[in-house]
Amino acid sequence: MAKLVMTEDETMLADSARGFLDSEAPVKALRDLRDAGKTHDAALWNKMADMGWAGVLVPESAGGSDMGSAAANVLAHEMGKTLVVSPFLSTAVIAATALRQVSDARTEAALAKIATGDVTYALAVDEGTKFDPNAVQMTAKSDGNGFRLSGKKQFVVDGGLADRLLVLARTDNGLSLFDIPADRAGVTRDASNMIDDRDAARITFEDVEATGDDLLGTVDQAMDVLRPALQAGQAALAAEMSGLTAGAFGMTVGYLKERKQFGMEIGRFQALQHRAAHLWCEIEVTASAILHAGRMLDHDPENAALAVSLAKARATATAQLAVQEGVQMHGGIGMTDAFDMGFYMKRARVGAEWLGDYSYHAEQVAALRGF
Amino acid sequence: MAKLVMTEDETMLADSARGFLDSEAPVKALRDLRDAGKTHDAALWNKMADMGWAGVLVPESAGGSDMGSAAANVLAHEMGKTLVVSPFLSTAVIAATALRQVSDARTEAALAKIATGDVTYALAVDEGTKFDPNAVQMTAKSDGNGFRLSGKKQFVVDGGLADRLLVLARTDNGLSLFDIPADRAGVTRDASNMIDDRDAARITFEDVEATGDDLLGTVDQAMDVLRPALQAGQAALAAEMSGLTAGAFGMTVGYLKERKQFGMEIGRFQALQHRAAHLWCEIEVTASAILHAGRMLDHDPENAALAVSLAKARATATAQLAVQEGVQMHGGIGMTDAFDMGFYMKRARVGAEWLGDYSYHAEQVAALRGF
Amino acid sequence: MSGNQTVEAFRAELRGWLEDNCPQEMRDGGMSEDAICWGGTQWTFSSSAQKDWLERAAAKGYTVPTWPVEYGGAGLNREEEKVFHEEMARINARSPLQSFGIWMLGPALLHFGTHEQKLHYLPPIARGEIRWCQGYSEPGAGSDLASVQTKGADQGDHWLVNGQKIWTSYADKADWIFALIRTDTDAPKHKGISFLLIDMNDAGVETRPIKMISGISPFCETFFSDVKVPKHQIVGEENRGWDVAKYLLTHEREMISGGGAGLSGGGRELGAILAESAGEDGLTDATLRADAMRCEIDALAIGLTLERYKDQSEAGQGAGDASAMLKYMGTELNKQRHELLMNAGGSDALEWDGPLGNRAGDWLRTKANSIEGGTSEVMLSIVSRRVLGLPG
Amino acid sequence: MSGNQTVEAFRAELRGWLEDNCPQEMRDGGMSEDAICWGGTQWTFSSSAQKDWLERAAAKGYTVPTWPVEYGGAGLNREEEKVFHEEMARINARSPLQSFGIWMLGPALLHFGTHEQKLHYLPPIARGEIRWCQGYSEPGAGSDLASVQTKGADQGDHWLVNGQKIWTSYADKADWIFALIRTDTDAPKHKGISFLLIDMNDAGVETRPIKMISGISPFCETFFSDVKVPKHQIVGEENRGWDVAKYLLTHEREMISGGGAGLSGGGRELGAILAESAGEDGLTDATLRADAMRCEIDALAIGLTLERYKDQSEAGQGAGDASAMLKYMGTELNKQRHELLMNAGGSDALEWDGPLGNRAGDWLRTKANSIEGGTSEVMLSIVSRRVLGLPG
Repeated sequence: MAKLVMTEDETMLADSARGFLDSEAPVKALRDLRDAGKTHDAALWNKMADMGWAGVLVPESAGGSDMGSAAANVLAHEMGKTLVVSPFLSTAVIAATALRQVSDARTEAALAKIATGDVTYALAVDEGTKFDPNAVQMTAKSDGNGFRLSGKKQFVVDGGLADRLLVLARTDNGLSLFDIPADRAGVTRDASNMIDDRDAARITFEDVEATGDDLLGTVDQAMDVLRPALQAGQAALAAEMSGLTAGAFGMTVGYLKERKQFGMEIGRFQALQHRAAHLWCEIEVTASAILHAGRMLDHDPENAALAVSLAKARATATAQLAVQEGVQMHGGIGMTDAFDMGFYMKRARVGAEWLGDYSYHAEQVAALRGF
Repeated sequence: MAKLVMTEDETMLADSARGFLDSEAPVKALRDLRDAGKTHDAALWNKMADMGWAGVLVPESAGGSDMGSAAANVLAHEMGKTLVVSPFLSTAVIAATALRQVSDARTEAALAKIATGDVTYALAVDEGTKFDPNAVQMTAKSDGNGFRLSGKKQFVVDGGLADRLLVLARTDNGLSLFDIPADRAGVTRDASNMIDDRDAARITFEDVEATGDDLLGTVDQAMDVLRPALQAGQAALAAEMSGLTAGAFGMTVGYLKERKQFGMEIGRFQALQHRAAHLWCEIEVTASAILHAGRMLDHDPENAALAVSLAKARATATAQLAVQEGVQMHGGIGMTDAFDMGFYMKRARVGAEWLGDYSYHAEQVAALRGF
Repeated sequence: MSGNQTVEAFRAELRGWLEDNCPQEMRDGGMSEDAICWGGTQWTFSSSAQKDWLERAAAKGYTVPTWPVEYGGAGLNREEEKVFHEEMARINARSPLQSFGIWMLGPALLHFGTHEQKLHYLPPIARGEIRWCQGYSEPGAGSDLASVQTKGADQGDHWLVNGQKIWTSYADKADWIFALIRTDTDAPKHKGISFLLIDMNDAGVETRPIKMISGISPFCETFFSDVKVPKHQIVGEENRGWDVAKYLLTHEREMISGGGAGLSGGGRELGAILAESAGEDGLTDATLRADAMRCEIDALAIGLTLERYKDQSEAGQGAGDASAMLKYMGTELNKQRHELLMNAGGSDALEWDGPLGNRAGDWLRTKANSIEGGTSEVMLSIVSRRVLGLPG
Repeated sequence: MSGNQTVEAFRAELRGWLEDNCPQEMRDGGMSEDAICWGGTQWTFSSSAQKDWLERAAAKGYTVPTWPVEYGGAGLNREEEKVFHEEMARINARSPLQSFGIWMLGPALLHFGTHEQKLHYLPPIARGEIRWCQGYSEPGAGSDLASVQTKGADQGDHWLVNGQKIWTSYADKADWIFALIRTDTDAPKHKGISFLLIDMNDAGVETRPIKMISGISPFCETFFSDVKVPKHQIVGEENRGWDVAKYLLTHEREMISGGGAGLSGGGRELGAILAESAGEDGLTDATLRADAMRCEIDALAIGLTLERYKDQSEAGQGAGDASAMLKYMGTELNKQRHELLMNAGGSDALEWDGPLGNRAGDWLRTKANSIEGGTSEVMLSIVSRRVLGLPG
C-alpha cells in the first residue's frame, strides 16, 4: 500500500490549487454569486477545466490527466477551504468515475467532454430525505428496446446547472443507471433554495423516454457502475469537508489570537485553549482517514468501502464540531452574514447530508466490522 | 402536585441522617468491611432500624413510619454520599413497597418485621446480563395447590445476606412473584465477588417448592405488585447515586482548591473550572428529576413511570461523569486504593446497571413520549 | 373554599372564556416567527383573528396574566398562572402577544420602577400598543457587558446621549428602547451606568438592521447622536443601572433557558416531530434515536429544574446564581435539539422555506442562544466562582 | 529482486519459522495481564510453552525485531516489521516478551547510549533476562514531571542518591531502574537532571507496592537511601537527563495512545466482543450501538493516524508535538471503549473474576491512561501552545 503521506506531486498540486483559488475563488466569490442570485459560475469552471481539474479522473486516452482519487481529494480539500462553488464533485469525480466503469465509444466521448469542461453532470439518487440507493422507487419500465422513466428525485446537487443527469431507477430485476440529457422531454427541474447557496434541484420524471444507449452499464446492475462512483464522490466530499473544516478552524484560531475580552486575548483562556486543541486533534485524526480513503481507492478499490465510510463519517463529525466551535468562539460577529463563518456552517450541514450522513456511514462501518 | 422543594421535615430528616451516618458509616466503614472480607454489617442495619429507617415505607399499622418515597429518597441520598452498605434499598424500599401492595395478615406481619429490622429481603429478577423483567425465563410450574420453581438468577443485590427472596418467575399465563425464605430446600446461593464490595449473589433454584401462600399478589399478575416496588427502588437508587455523585463531587472541588501544580491551585485553571462548573450544572438538573420522582410516587403513583425513568437515567449519566472527572482531576492519587475515589467509581458502575441501565430507562422515556 | 377549589373554579371560568374568545385560527399552536404577534405602532396584524385575540386577551389582562390588574394584567397567582398555561396549551392557543416589554422591561419596572412609571409604561405594553427593544451590548464589548461606552452627559433636566448599541433586537420595529448609558465616566466600570428609557422617535436615534446567517435581520445597530433624554426616564437610581441590568440578565437567562426546556410548547413537539421523521417501526436509526432520547431526557429534567427553582424562590429559598446554570444548560440543549431536528429532517431541512418551513433558519437562530445574554463560557465561569468558590 | 519481492520472501520465511516455532498454546491471542511474559530474574514462566516461545524468539531477535542484530534484535526494516506484526496476528501469536526495557530504555539507549552501554544493557533485555522499571514521578509532582527532588550528590566516581520515586511500575519485580535524578540543585528546573541506571539490588533501594482501585499493585513507591551509582551508569550527558526524558515521554505517549488505536489486537476484538453481547439481530440497543459505532470509527481513524505519523517520520517529515495529540486521543478513546465494554457486559462485568474475566480490572486500569505519561490536560496545553501557537 502506498504510504499515508502526501507525495511531492500531491503537495505541488495542493499548492498550485491554493494559489489559483485564493485569487479566483475566495469565499467572497461565493458571497458575490449568492448576492447575484446565482448558483454557478461557468467561467470559473472553464478555468478549472483548463487547469486539468475537470479531467482529474478521466483516462489519458480521453484527454484527462487520470491522476486518481487521492489527487481529486487534494483538489476537493483546497476547494473546501474557501467554499468554492463548482460542479467538480458531481461531474469530475462522480460522473467521470461512473463513466469510466464502462468502456465504449460513447463513454469515451462523454469523458472527453468532461475533461474539457464542455459537459456537466448531476447525480439523481435520493427520493426521500435521507441517502439510501437501495430504497429507490423511481421506475424505468421496459418499453420496446428502451425504457420509460417515472418518479421524483430530490437533493440533486448541481441538478439545476447540469447538462446531463445520472439517474438511478428500478428496472424489472434490480436497479439501473441512466445517463440522459437534463432537457429531455418529461424532465422538470425545480431549483431548491439551498442554505449553502449552491445549486440543487428537485426533479420530476414524467414518462421520460430512455433508449438502451442511455443505460450506463448493464440493466439491473447499476451498482457495478454506481458503487465506485459513489465511493469516489464520498471520499472527495469528505476531503472537501476537511477543507472547509480547515478554513473555519484557521479563522477561529486567528480570532482567538487577536480578539481581546476582559483585557486579554481570548486565546489565553485555558478553557478555549483546550477546546481548540481538542478540535485540532480531531482534525488531524480525520485527515488520516481521508488520506487513507484516497490511497485505498487508488490502490485497492475493491476493498475501499470501509475506508470511504470511515472518511465520510469522520469528516462529517469533525466539520460539525469545527463550525459549531467556530461560531461560538467568534461570539455575535460569527452569527452575522457579513462574516464568513456562517457560510462554513451552512456548507458543513449540507455536506453532512449529501451521499450519506454520519449514521449511514457508521452503519456501513458496523456492518463491515461485524456488529 | 407537591412543590419541587425540600420540605422542612425532609431537610431535618436529611440533617439527622447525615449526622448519624458521618459517625456510624463514613466511607471508612465500607473500607473496613471490605478489608474484613464482609459484605454486611448487621449491627449498623439494626441501628438504622432503630432510627425508623427500615420502616420508612411500612404503614403505621405495621409499626412503620410510612414517610413515603420522597423521604426514602432523602435517606438513600445521604447514604450514597458515604457509600453506606445496607439492605435499605432491597428491604426497606423494594420489598416493603411490594408487600404493601397486598393487604393481608401475612404481608402485615412481614412488613412489621421489616420495620423492626428483623428480616431482610433481596429481589431476584435478572437472569441475563441486563435488567429486563419481561425476559424472565425461570419457571414456576403448577404442582397441586403450589408451584415448583426452577431456574437461575444473577445480580441479586443483597442476595447473600437476605433472609427472604422475592423471586420473579414465569407461570402458565404470565409472570408471578414469590416471597420465599432464602434457605428453602433447592435454593443455592453463590456469592458474587462484586467490584463495589457489596453483597450480591447468583442463585440457582432447583425444583423449589412454593405454596399458594408464598405467592405475593395474584398468579400471572406479578407486575401489579412488582411495578410499584421497582419504581420505588429505581427512584431510591437514583437518589443514592445522586448522593454518591455529591460525595465524589465534593471531594473533587475540595481537591481543586487545595492541590497545587505549576505553582498554583489547580482550581485556577479555567479548563478545570469549566468542567467542574458543567458537572455542577448536570448535578443540579439531576436533583430536580429525583425530587420530582419522589413527589410523583407519593402523589400520583399511577403516572410515575416517566418521572422514575427520567430520574434513574439522569442519575446514572451524572454519576458516571462525576466519578470519571473525579478520578481524572485527582490524577494518580485518585487511582490508588488508599484514596476513596475508586470506591465511588465502582459503586457508580454497579448502580448504573442495577434495576435498568441508562439505555433501558431512555427507551422507557422514548416509549412514553411517543417515539 | 380550599385553595384547590378556588383554582379549579378559576380553571372552569377560564376554560369557558377561552372557548368563547380564542378564535379558531389562533388555536394552531403556532410558535414560528410568523405566528407571533409583537404589537407596537408599526404592527400590521396578519389576520383579523390575530387582532381580535390580542384585544380580547388584553381586555382580560391575559397578555400579562401575572401583572397586577392596575397595570394591565390579570393579577394571577402562581397556581392560577400554571392553570392558565395548561388551559392555553390544552386548546393549542397561540400566545396573544409577545414582546420585550413583557419579558424584560415589565419585570424591571415592576421591581425598580416608581408607581407613576408603572402606570405610565406598563398598560401600553400589556395592550400591545408600544413595542420595546433592549440596548445593552456595544460593538467590541462582547461578553464584557459592563464596558458601556455610550455616554449620557448631564444637562440638568436631561441627559445628552451619544454612542452606539449593537444586537438591539428589532430596534427598527420598536417604539422605545431601554438602554444602559454611562452617566459617570469617572466611576468604576459597574458604578457609572444608568438604565434609561428612550423614545426611538426622538431626533438623533437611528437604526440599521444586521443581516444574520439565517438570512433574517432580527438585530440592529442603534446609533445615538445628541439625543435628549429627560431625567424622569430613568429606572432605578442614577449610576445604579447595573443593578437593574443584572436583575434583568438573570431574568433573561431564565427566559432563554426556558426555550430549551422541553416543557414549553416547542419542547413538547420534539417527540411528535421525530415520529414524523420515523418509519412505521418508530425511530430506528440508532444514532438519531440515541441522541433523541438523551435530548428528551435532558429537556424534561431541565424543565423540572426551572419548575424547582420557581418553587424554591416562592418558598423563599433564593435560586441565586443558578440562573447562569439554567441559561447554560437550556441553551446548549436547545442547540443540540435543533441539530437533531436538522438531522432528522435530512435533505428536506436544507432548503430555505422548504417542506419543513423555516427549520434551517430556526436551527441557525439557536446558535446565538449560547452567546446572547451571556455566553456559555461566562455562565460556566460564574458557576465556577460564585457557586463552587473556585479561585480566580 | 524488487523491494516487494524481498518483503514477500521474508514473509514466507517468517511464516515457516512461526509455524515451526510458536507453540500452539501461545497462539491464543492472549492480551490479558496473565498472558504477558515480562522476564527478569524473578520471573516464573507460567508454562513450558511460554519459556520455549521466549527462548526461540530471542534466539532469532524476534523479541525486539527492529533492534540491530548485534544488540539482540532481528534488524528488521519498517516494511519487514509490518509483515512481522501481520504474521504474528495471523496466527494469533502472543508477544513472546514485553517489558519496559523493550518499550522505554531500549529506545533511549539506542538514541543516547554509547556503543558499550548498548552492548552491555540491550542483549539481556532482548533475552528477557533483566527486567527494568522507570523512575520518573515523585510524590506531589503530578503533571510537573521536571520537579525532581531525588538528589544525586557528586562523590567523584559515583553519585550518592537519596530520595523517593512513585508510580514506578512493577519496581518490586524489576532488576534495574532508569531514573531521573537531580544532580545539580542550583540549575534551573530542567537543567540539573541526569538520567541514571540503578541496580535495584544495590544497598539502600527499597520498594513498596501501591494498591490500585482495580485491586492490583502494578505500581510501587521506590526509596533511595545513600545508594551509590557509578558514573558510567548515566545515559546521555550529566545534567542533560531531561533531553532523554523528553525523548522517552514522546515515545511513551505514542505507545500509550497505541493501546486505544483499534488496529492493535485489543481493538480488533471490539466488534467480536460486542457481537457476543448482542442478540441474533445484532447489537440492537440503540444507545450502545451508537456508542459502539462511534468508538469503532474513532479507533480505526486513530490507528490510521499512528500509521500516518510513522510514514511521515520515515519520509523525514517530523511529527513533532503530534505525540501529545496521539496520547490524548488514544487514551481518551481507550477509556470510552472500556466504558462501552462494561456497559455491554452488564452485570457479568461487575464481578472480579466473573464470567468476563478481568473486564472490570481492565476498565479501571484504563482510567490511568489519561493521567500517566502526561495528563490529557497537559497534552491539550501542549497542543494549544506548541501547535496552535496560542498565547499563555
